[in-house]
Order: sequence, then C-alpha cells, then structure tokens
Amino acid sequence: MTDRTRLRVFLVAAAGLAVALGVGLAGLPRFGSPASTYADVINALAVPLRRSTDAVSAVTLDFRGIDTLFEEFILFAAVAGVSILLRPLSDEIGEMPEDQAPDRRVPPPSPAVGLLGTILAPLLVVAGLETVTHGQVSPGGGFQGGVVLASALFVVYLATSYSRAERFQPGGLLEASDGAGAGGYVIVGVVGLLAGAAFLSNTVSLGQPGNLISGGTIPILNAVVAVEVAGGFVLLAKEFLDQTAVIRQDRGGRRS
Amino acid sequence: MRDAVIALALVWVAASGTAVVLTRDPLHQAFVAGFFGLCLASLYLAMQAADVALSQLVVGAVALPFVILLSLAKVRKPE
Amino acid sequence: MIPAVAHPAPGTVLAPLAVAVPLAAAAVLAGANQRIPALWRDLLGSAAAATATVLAGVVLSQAAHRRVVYWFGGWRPVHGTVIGVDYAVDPMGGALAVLAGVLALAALVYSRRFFGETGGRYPALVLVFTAASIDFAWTGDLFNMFVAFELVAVTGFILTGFYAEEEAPLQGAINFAVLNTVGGLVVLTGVALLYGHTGTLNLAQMGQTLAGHRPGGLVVVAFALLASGFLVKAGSVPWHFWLPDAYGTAPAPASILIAGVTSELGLFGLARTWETVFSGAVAGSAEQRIRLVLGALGVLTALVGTAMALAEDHPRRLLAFVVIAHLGVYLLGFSLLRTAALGGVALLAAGDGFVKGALFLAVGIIRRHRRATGARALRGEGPAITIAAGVIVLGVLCLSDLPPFSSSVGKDLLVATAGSAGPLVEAVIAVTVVGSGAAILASAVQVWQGHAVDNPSPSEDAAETAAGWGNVTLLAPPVVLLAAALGLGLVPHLADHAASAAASFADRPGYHAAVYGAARRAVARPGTGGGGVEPLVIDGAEAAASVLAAAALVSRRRIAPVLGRGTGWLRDLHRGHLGDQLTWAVLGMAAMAAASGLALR
Amino acid sequence: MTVLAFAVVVWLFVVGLYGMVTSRNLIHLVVCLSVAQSATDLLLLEIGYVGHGHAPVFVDLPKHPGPTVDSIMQALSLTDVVLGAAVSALLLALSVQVHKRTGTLDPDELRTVEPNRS
Repeated sequence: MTDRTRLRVFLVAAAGLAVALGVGLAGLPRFGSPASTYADVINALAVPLRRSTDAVSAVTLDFRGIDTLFEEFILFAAVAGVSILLRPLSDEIGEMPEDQAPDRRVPPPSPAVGLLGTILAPLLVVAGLETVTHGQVSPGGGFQGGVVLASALFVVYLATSYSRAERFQPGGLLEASDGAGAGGYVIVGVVGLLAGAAFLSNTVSLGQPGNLISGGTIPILNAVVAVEVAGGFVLLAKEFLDQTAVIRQDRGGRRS
Repeated sequence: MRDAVIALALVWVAASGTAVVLTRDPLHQAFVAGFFGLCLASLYLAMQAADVALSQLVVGAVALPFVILLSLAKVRKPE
Repeated sequence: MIPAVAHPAPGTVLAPLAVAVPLAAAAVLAGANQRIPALWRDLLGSAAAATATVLAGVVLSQAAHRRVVYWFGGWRPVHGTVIGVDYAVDPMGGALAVLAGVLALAALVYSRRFFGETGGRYPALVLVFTAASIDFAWTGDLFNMFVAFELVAVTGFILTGFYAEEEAPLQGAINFAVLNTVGGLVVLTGVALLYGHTGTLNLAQMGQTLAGHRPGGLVVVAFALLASGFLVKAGSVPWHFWLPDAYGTAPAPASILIAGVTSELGLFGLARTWETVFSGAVAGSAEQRIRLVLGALGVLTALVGTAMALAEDHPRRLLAFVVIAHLGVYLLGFSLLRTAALGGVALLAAGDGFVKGALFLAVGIIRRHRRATGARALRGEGPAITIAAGVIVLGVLCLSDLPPFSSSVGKDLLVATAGSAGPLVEAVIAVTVVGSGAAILASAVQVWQGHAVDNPSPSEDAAETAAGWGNVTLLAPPVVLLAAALGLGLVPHLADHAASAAASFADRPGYHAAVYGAARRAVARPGTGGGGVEPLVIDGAEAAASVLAAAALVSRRRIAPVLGRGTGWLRDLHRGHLGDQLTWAVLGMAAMAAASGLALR
Repeated sequence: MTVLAFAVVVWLFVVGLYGMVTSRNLIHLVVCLSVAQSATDLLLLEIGYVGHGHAPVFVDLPKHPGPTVDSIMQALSLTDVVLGAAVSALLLALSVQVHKRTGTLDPDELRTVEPNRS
C-alpha cells in the first residue's frame, strides 16, 4: 500500500473501531458507580482475613497471586530476552567509544558525580526499602520499590565504575538476583503445597493489620519481587548501556 | 471538586497523549512521553489508585524514557 | 461471611506443579546462566519439560473422568462470588497442555547445545513459554488467560528474534511483537468490558451471569474484541500477516513451538470464551448467523493460506502458510458450533501439531546438512538425510488426512457432523490438503535437488552446525513427533474420546457446576458414526492429487508465470510492512465488531 | 463526565494506533504503542472508580469507612503497567539491533521480509 492508501484505509477502520468501542463502553455503568460485588467482597476481606490494610496488595499477592506470578515471569522473560537480543554477537567487538581515539585516556569519574552518587544512592535505597516493606500497609510494593532500588544501584554503578567497566562486572550477581526473585515466588507457592494447603496459600502467621509484619506471605512476596525487579532492571539498563560500547564490524571490516 | 480535578486531568492526559503521538522526533518524544506518564500518574492519583500511580510514575516517567534515551544514544551515534 | 480457605482435594496437587516445575527450572537456568555446565543445563531443561508433560498427562487422565478444579491460594467462591483464580481442566485443555509439553521437550532436545552462547536463557524461555501455554489452557479466569496470552507472545517473539545478527528475524520478531501486543490490548479491553458488565473475571460465573439474557451492545463488542484478539494469535485472515514473517525466520526449534502451539492456543481461547461465556446468551437464529461469520473467515483463511503456500519458494515461509491454511480449516470446523465437530477439530489440530513440528525440524536438518557439506544436491548423502526426507514425505501424507493418522479420524468426524454443510467442508479441506501437500512436496524436492532459495544465515549456521548433524538428539525429535501423530491415530475409539472431550468442553452448565463444586459426572458420550469405505477413497484421492500437483509444481518453469500472475497481488500484501499489517488488523477488528453486531443482535 | 472519561479512553487507543500506522521510526512506534496501552490501563481504573470513594487502603480509617474504589481493577491495571514496560523494553532492544543491521528505523525501508531471498 502507498502511504496515502494506507492512511485512508486506516482512518476508515479506526473510525469503525472507535464506534464499536463507543457502543461497548456505552453499556458500562455510569462513571463513578460501583461495579461489582467481587470488589466489595475483597475490600471487606482484605483486613480481617489477610491483615493487609492495602487491599490492592492483598489482591495482587494473595487473592490473585497466580496472576502476579506470571506477571513476574513476563518481566523475567523480558530481561532474559533483552540480554539475548543485545548479547555481543559474533560480528561485534566491545570497546568503549573513547578507545577509538588512541591518545585519549578514560577520565576517572568526576568528584561531583561521585558526590551526587554518595548522596543520592542511600536516599534512594531508603525510599526503595520503605516502599517494598510497607506494601501490605500502604500503596507501593515489590515492583515499585524494586525499580527505586534498581535506580539506586544504577546511580552507584554510574558514579563509581561504569567508565572502568572492566573492573566491576556485576552481571552474574544481577542475573542471580533476577532468577532468585522469580524462583522465590514459585518457592513461596510450593511452600503452600508442602503445608498441605493450596499452591500460593498464605500459610504464614498473619500478624496485626497496619503492622510492618502483617499479611503473612504478602511481605515475603513483596521482598522476592523486589529482589527480582531490582536485579532485572539494572541488568536491563546495563545491557542497553553496554550497547553504546559495542561496535559492529560488518563483513568488510567496516565499523558502525 | 474531585470530579473537576479528574475531568481536568482527563483532558490533560488526552492532550499530552496526542502530543506524544504527534511528536515525530524520538528524542523530543522521549521527554513528551515522560510528561505524559506524569499526567497519567496524577490522573490515577486523583482516581484514588495510588498503587497504580506509583507504578506508572516509576515506569512511564522514569524507566521508559530512560531506556528510550539509551536506545537513542546507540542509534544516533554518528556512523 | 468468612470463606473457608479449604484444603484442596488430594490428587489435584499436580495441576499447579505442572506450571511451577518449568517456571522454577527456568528461574534456575537463567539465574545461574553460564555457571552451570552446558550438559547440566540441557539435562535440567529437558527434565523440567518432561516432568511438566508427564504431570499434564496425569491431569489429563484425571480430567477424562471429571473436571479437575483447583483454587489457587485455596480461595473458593463465597456465596456464589468467585474471589480467587481457578484452574478448571477438561480433557480438551489437558490435551492441549500435553501437546505444548511434548513440543517443548522436542524443541529442547533438538536444540541441545546449539545456543551455548546465551547460556541458560534460551532453555529458560522455552520453559516459560511452556508454563504459560499450560496456564492458558487450564485457567478458569479471563484475566489470567490474558496474562498467559501475553507471556506466550513475549517468549514467542524473543525466540523468533534469536538470530539477532540478521535483519529478517529481527523484523519477524517486531511484527510478531507489535501485532500480538495490539491483539493483547484488544483482549484486555474485552475483559474490562465484561468485568464492568458482570462484575467478575471468572469464566464460569461470567457465563452464568450472561446466560439467558439477549446480548446487548457491550456483550457483542466484548465478544468481537476477544475473538479478534485471540484470532491475531491464531493467525486467521486478516490478522495472519505477522505469522510467515515470524516462522520464516525463527530458529527451527522455536518455529515448532510457535507453529504447533501458538495457533492452537489462539483458537482454543476463542472456543473457550465462546463455550463458557457467550454461548448461554445466544439464541438459535443468532447462532446460525455467527456460524456464517466464523465459517466465512475460516474458508477465507484456508484459501489464502493455500494460495500463498503454492506461490511461496522459501521452505519455512511456505510451512507457515500451510499452518495458516490449516488454521482456516479448524476455524471452519469450529464455526459449525457442534460438539462432535469440535472434537474433530481437536484431533486435527493435535495430529497436525505433531506433524508440523516434525516437518519444521526435518527441513532444519536438511538445510543444516546442506550447509555443513556444501553440497548442492542431497542425493545419496547418508542415512540422516534419508530419514529427514522420509519424515517429510510421511508428514505430507499425514497432513493429507490419510488413515491411520489421527488427523484422518478428526477429518471424518468433522465432515460427518457438518450436516448440510458437509460438502462445503469436504471441499475446503480437499483444496487445503491437496494444495498444501503439493506445495510442501514440491519444495522438498527442490531442496533435495539443491534449488531452494532458503539459505541459512551464516550465524544460524555457526550455531546449529556446532552440534554436528548426524546426532541422535537431532533426528529423534522429528521421528518421535511423527510417531506420536501416528500413535494417536491408532488409539482405539479415538473419535469417541474426542467427541466426549468436546461434549464436556462445550457443556457450560457442567463447567459452572464443577467450578462451584457441585459434583457432576461427565456428560454422556454421544455416539459417532463415520468410518466406512467412502472417506478412505476420498482421502486416497487427495493424497494422490497432492503428489500429482507436486509433480506439476516441480516442473515449475512452465506454470510459474501463471501462478505468479494469479497470486502477485496477494504476495504483494505479504511483504511484511508493519503499517500495512496494523491497518489490516484494525480493519479486521472493526469488521468483526460490525459482523458480530449484525449476527448476535 | 461519563462520556468524557470513556471518550478519552477511545481517543488514546485510536490515536496510539494512528501513530503506529503512520510512524516512520520504530522507536516512535514503540512509544505510540505505549500510549495505546495506557488507554487500557485507564479504562480498567475508570471501571473500578467509585464516586467519592476512598482508596482501598485501610490504615487509620474507621471501621465502616463508606464507599471504596475497586481494588481488583487497580490490581489488573498494575499488572498491565508492568507488562507494558516489559514489552516496550523488548521492542526497543529489537529496534536497536535493526538499526545496527540496516542503518535505518523506518518501517517503509524495512518492508523486506523478502518472500524471495535469492
């Protein structure tokens, strides 16, 4: 199709789809009216049965924990996939771009960056841990906290050692953390089985609502998710960052 | 009052979403997309979805633009 | 109203393990990556896939007597409101899980040590794909189905783009990813609409809420969205464009997963939501009309797939079009909306799934061998090549629905239940079978003679020849897969089993009762006629016609211009332009919504 | 209000698709996909929204706090956000590789999954 034809056909099709969506959405209850008893039941059960004052955490990590197990494996697959797709390929060599200028020396990390890192990283770690550990009490949880922790790790990485990347290769550790987090979720599920209950049953003592130690397996799952997400996101960013240092040689030896 | 805030945020989201699509230069788009993520997060907050707002914030306004910028850094490197 | 967090019945514990084992193994494989020796990686991966397959097989045998219902976290329904997520395994879903497990095992054995440079990540992705497929086939929850749908797509397109040194696999992966993600968004929109309407995500409760009410605009649109989303994955026209781009470029072991499992999952998703959610709300006349819509789509898909298979030179793209053509036949069979026909479709899909896997692997062996020896022609090149060629010929016969392969039983069942539509179904199947069989045979002959255009990329070559070609682990998977298709056909009373599995699949009240814990035996098995001499004659004629047509195709120089003129515009549509593919997809969704509106209201 | 809320969902979805179809750059296309994706997140939350309801967080609240917004839809939306991030990252990785191989990101120039690679 030419650009023009494609645009025309698309506009007709999109108009049709929009009308269809409109018809469908028109059948929904008015915006702002309660939709389901399912939600009412969950909202009513979260605190008494799960001692989790954040009902959303109770849903994602307990009532519908199996969804989140697969969600974690989507992240896990994405991290593995990015590593596979951005691996050093047979026709590529890894060099820092600076290496191409023979008289240029790699500058050490500037004191300013280092200082920023030393101030920022602990703050981010505290914020991340706070978000992870309070998942069952207040909004936040393993995913959000994990990303914050990842950015803390990344700040450290950038501030101290990326330009001396050869010396510090945390890849294996990050992989292990990614795998351990994802596998940990499965293990928590299997522990339920071993306790004679169902897969992903909340078999740990529940504690008091609002308390840091409450919700049974919910904080444990938040922790394993955080371990996975933190490792996975740093690994992901590292793979992309490494790409700037990868040079491809085509078959004629030309570099790009 | 809350309805007015939500309505305003909805309009903002629609406008900034459109801007993301219409910004054809990927570098500019990365920043507009970050702003769009911010708008979405505030809309979610106004709709009492703090958990989702937090996720949207870390993904849409931080992680995604960051990865886009890294990709662009690779792609834009002079041949 | 404190719900009992009940302990599950003994014996049902296997259902979650079938998913947990491959996932746990995947976490270990990717987490430890290079730190496990290659041999142990291969063993762990294969053992996990084998365990999942065996567990799925046991669950299938349990489900044959009575649906296996499993509540995650022990959350049973409270006063009719479902609060957790369940697996509700019936024989159909159980069989699909076994198929996924067997194909994953074959892929892992075949690709032993190929992908050393990526360490444990490649087998990990195959295992995650398997677990997601099993979850999709078993889950009783619509949102959980969506999550599994996405995970299947994500792992699928990563495996497709594996040869990242080359342009074509990358584009195949991008088209796969974008189209399937849009399909996923559409499915999720459908899920959201149904939740807003029924207040639940559980398939059984949803079906119960909708039953007996004439479907309103919302339900119609939700059906159209779910159907188009699932058909994107299945690869029905006009959502099929990503499929040849992906299969044509993926590594052979990944192709068999995508070809043998993904299409089936898409169709399964459509059938599952139709039978458990929507069918109760549809009256007789509306059912007639939706039958027409789906049937027309099936015929169109079968014809486009066959025509493109005939016009295609590239062996693996050709196989992809054969997959599309067969999907069209399955869709046509499903559109009859009769339980016995559904059983026939299941048998066809299972048999074809094994055979298509065997074909992809056999083509892979021949290609690899030709690269390794540098030989142009393959005549007299040793036992490995002869076996691979034998697999291709037998495979084509099997795809021709000849007895004693299982697809023959399936086809007869399908035609027998089609009623007045019988001749049409028979004709479409005949065209598909003859056309695709001829295309594969002709292509195999060309590969054999060294004329084929399918030159493996250097990188692919380096990866795949490293393992050595004469290896047992290379030859065993295609042979075993073919034997599985044959063995399935020899199971006594196969047609009856399939029909009863389909009856249980389509039994909406029974499904609901099982999910809600009411004891209920499997429904009575409907008797099936069929067999006799006449189908045998037709099948034989079809196989013969395939061979003749293949002979004609091989002397291509004479008919190629004719074929080229006839299908030139069609080939133009399949150039792999992402914008075009998206436009067609959106157009298809709008058309599906309009057609559903006309049919169901 | 109802019309506005749902219209924004349809608009975001269609505009995202429009951007993808007309895109001349894969990275731009990926971001447009994430716009269409956010339409579904928004729809889930709108369905779960309860007017004057408070968030489903029960810290420091009286025993019967009145209407609460739907926690299920928030959980689903949360899952979808994570999922979208994963898909975007993968597509960006694919785009980076495509650019390395071909020197372009324009889908128009990439229309070569050639039927004939002879």
